[in-house]
Amino acid sequence: MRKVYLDHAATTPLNEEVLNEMLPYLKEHFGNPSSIHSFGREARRAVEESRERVAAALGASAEEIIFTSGATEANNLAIRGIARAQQKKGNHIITSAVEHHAVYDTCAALQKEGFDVTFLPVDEYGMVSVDAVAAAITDKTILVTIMLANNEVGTIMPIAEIGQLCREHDIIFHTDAVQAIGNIPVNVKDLNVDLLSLTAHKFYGPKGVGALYLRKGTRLNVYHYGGAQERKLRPGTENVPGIVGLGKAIELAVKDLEAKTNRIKVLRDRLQEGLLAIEHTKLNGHPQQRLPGNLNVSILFVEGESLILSLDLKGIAVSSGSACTSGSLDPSHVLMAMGLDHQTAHGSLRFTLGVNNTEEEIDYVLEVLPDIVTRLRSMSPVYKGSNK
Amino acid sequence: MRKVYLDHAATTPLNEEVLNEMLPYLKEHFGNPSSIHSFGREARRAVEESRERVAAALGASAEEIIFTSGATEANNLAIRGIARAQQKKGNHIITSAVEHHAVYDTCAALQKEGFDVTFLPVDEYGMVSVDAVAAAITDKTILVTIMLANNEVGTIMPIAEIGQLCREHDIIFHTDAVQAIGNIPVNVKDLNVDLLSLTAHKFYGPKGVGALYLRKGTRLNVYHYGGAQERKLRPGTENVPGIVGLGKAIELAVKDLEAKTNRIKVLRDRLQEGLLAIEHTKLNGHPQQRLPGNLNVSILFVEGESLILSLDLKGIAVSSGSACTSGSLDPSHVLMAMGLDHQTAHGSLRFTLGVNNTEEEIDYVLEVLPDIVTRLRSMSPVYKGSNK
Amino acid sequence: MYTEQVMDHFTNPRNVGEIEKADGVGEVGNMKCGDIMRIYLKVNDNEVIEDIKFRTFGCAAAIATSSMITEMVKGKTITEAMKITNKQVAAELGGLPAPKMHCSNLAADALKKAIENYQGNNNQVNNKIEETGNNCNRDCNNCSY
Amino acid sequence: MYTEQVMDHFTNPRNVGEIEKADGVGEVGNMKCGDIMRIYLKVNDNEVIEDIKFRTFGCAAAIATSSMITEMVKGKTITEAMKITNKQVAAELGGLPAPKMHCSNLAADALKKAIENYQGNNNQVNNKIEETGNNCNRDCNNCSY
Ligand SMILES: Cc1ncc(COP(=O)(O)O)c(C=O)c1O
Ligand SMILES: Cc1ncc(COP(=O)(O)O)c(C=O)c1O
Repeated sequence: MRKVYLDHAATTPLNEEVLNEMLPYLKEHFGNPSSIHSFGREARRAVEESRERVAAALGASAEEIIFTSGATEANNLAIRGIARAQQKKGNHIITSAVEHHAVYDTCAALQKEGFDVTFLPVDEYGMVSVDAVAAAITDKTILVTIMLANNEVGTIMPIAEIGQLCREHDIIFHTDAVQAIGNIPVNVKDLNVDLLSLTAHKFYGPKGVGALYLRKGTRLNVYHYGGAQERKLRPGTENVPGIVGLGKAIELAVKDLEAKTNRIKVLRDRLQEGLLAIEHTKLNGHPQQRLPGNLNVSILFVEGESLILSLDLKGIAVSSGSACTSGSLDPSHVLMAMGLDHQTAHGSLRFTLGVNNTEEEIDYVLEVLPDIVTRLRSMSPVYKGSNK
Repeated sequence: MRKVYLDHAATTPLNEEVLNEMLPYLKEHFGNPSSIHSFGREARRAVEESRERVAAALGASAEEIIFTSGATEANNLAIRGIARAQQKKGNHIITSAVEHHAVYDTCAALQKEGFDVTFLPVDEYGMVSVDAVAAAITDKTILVTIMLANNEVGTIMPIAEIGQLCREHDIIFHTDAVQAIGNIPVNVKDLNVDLLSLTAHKFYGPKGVGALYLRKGTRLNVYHYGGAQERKLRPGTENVPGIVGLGKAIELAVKDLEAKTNRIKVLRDRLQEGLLAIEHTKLNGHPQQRLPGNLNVSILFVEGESLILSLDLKGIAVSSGSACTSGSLDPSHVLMAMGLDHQTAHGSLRFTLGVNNTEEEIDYVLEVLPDIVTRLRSMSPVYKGSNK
Repeated sequence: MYTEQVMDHFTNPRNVGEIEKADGVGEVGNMKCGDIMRIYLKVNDNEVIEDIKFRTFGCAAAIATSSMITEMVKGKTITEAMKITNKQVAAELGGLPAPKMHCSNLAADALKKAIENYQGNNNQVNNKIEETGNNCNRDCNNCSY
Repeated sequence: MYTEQVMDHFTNPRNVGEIEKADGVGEVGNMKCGDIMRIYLKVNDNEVIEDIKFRTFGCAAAIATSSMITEMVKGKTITEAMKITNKQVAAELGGLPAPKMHCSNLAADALKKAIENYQGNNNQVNNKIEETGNNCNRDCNNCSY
């Protein structure tokens, strides 16, 4: 069967060039980077070269990069590490209502432990306002953590401005840049951030490896104990092939960024136009300030999982703010924070395009989707019929 | 140059069969296991099959296995998770003076946070005694964590007996089994353990992936927040290729265990005999209760790093309780806990043999080492000359 | 994740639709949880379910369980039908993923409500339904990726 | 991790050995930290270092810095030799890994101690050495793997 992958925000295929750079470290260069013999030195060199690459891609310097097992760990390390390091200064943390759970739940856990956390609301497009951040800042604020781009609706936050504000107030600023890398320019200096999280598998790198940018001079508490790896901030034998893959993947991700994303945007807009031509549909997320590959629409009167599975039967892979493998669910906290009603939220579909998608694939989706919608609506107790 | 790798306790080469099972998940089967479409389901199936394999190798059931980024994380999760989950019951933790830093430092950190930690001493062979554990237990003891086999000297601890004792006292028991898997039989039921940590790269699996066995019914506090992966105990997108590799590697590791390790033991004993024939040398670790591939000797009057580098110039990769990439150091806490004096500890060399080593390789080491020792001793201000 | 039977009933649901002038109608679920099932009954003088139809908003499990229960009870008496449990429906489908057992497996409740509606004792039922709605363990809000 | 120069001096150390009836002997380091360096001097009437030898127990950096300093000062006056710093020795070797700069880079201290021993003012020196020993940032006990 024809397969059309439109779920690049969930994960991406590993780039072949990236795999080829990883393979020697999955084969002959298997040493432990902490070993001082030639096997170890070979591995150490690879790890440090990858650190240079990651730093170069972000406009950082190598010693500001800490490798982790992914963005979940990077977010936990960043938020918990700063909260603990700064707790003498204050106990107030500002975040948003639309963060990924790795940020949201970490902040919620700190709230339970006695920190004061402000979860900033967003507008109907999922956007956090700089003014809202400014208004939330108090003398006790030690950390602001706002994502660069939202994973569900693709809305791009005003991170550089929030960063500027935090600098003025001498508050540490972290951003979860997971969805942004390879889709929009990400430069830690331009963004005025002190910490930034990323994970390789979202930009054609391997799963199970990520990084935290930690601006020079920013103190972080350890919360994970073991060997002296990553300056003791992230102990554990390094995932050498993964780290090598991350380095190559980010190098490729930022190359020809504009040309790549312009191409994706054209396809995304074509898909958007076709989808919104279906009756009773609605775009979610910001119409302009949005990741080039993201298209989140609500298809009224039907539920997301049944849409996903129906598309899957046609070989099309997408996701929804409604469904997950663990069963029916409260609809996405992101869509709810944007003010969607339950039905609209439950009917959301997220298409996220990648570098390999083609016009034919988009047209195929637009060909099969209307019938699926019609069929599911015909079963729906809430559908009142066509307007036509 | 001829290369002889004798540092298998640091890390092992990836088995080719293991890599071949991983490759499809580094290529076409790239889905996120949380996705409900076919790409996701394919990945989910692989993760769950690997869980079955890990469980089968350990005599556990699949739902008792939690995948992590390695043993460092598994140890942190186990110890911190149990300490927090049990803190209403008591605040006393028992561990040993020879644990890996992922255990030792985590316990030391808990001590700083107010827990009462007993670091049990060991005998001259690095062995913890069951009686010492029994004597240390109080009403407040909530956790005992003792490693199954020591990474430096290979000493195998009486884990089944300690586990039995903990069961009798209704105390949770964790073991760091990192060095044991693939070297001695490891069955969670026979060992009477409630939690057990492992990491794939020590048994010819990939780096950056490990697992925690958590006995059914044992409550663990989360310390890492994010998605719902691994029953929320270890959130973050699964390292699918790594997990697949872990599953295959452990399946192979426990296969024909006795035959494999008997072969290794013969080579190790040959090396031991040859090394101890050099003047002023001493075996570290238990003469019998020791991992089949481990040989730790002290070569008096010379320092470990210079030995390692000299061997490295001959293509031989070994390690030392003295040296590491981060510079000269206090000698290994393990060797010091065994009562070695500083000089003996600084002169330690660790040879750890693996499945691919040959008799020729051992003979090559025995051929080049004596000259190296003679040369370094001739430079040493503490060497008083040969006895001969 | 779903059995073949679930996928079969999801892709080819039996008895979709409405019955005009139905003898009993029952609806369970709510939009918050993302599952709404409505069942229509035609019951003959011998208290046998002559016809049954459903409309469902929800996931594949919700649709498949709705479809399955209509097949299970067509031709049965309402006394027999009242005995059917959500668990039995899931079993007929070869099982459901664990979380779905508690989430979208409400068809027997909808059927009961329809029968009770036919029997004319609606008040009692409304309470029951509310309860079902609240007990539904829909805690998957952590499942972003 | 080490430069070619370090490896050269480690594998072919210059001036290894002892000087019988040396004019000055200096020793720094201790067994706890795993580095001991001893330097022997032969100084002529013009206060020129005519011969110099060393014995070192320690890592490659310790051996290479010992060897390098003997080359640097042979033929120099003791006044010139006293000015040499540990940093200069490391620089001559093309640099040392960061942690080694603080750990095993003690050769200039050993040389100073040998010169001071030659000059006969040992008491003052002993204190200085103790200090060096304690300041040595040997915190690598976390480096197991
Ligand atoms: C006994 C022991 N425990 C834990 C670890 C940590 O494993 P990892 O570095 O893969 O997290 C190691 C090896 O590094 C070890 O030898
Ligand atoms: C915005 C955002 N943050 C964090 C993560 C977590 O990344 P990982 O699962 O690789 O740890 C994801 C994706 O899963 C994400 O989309």
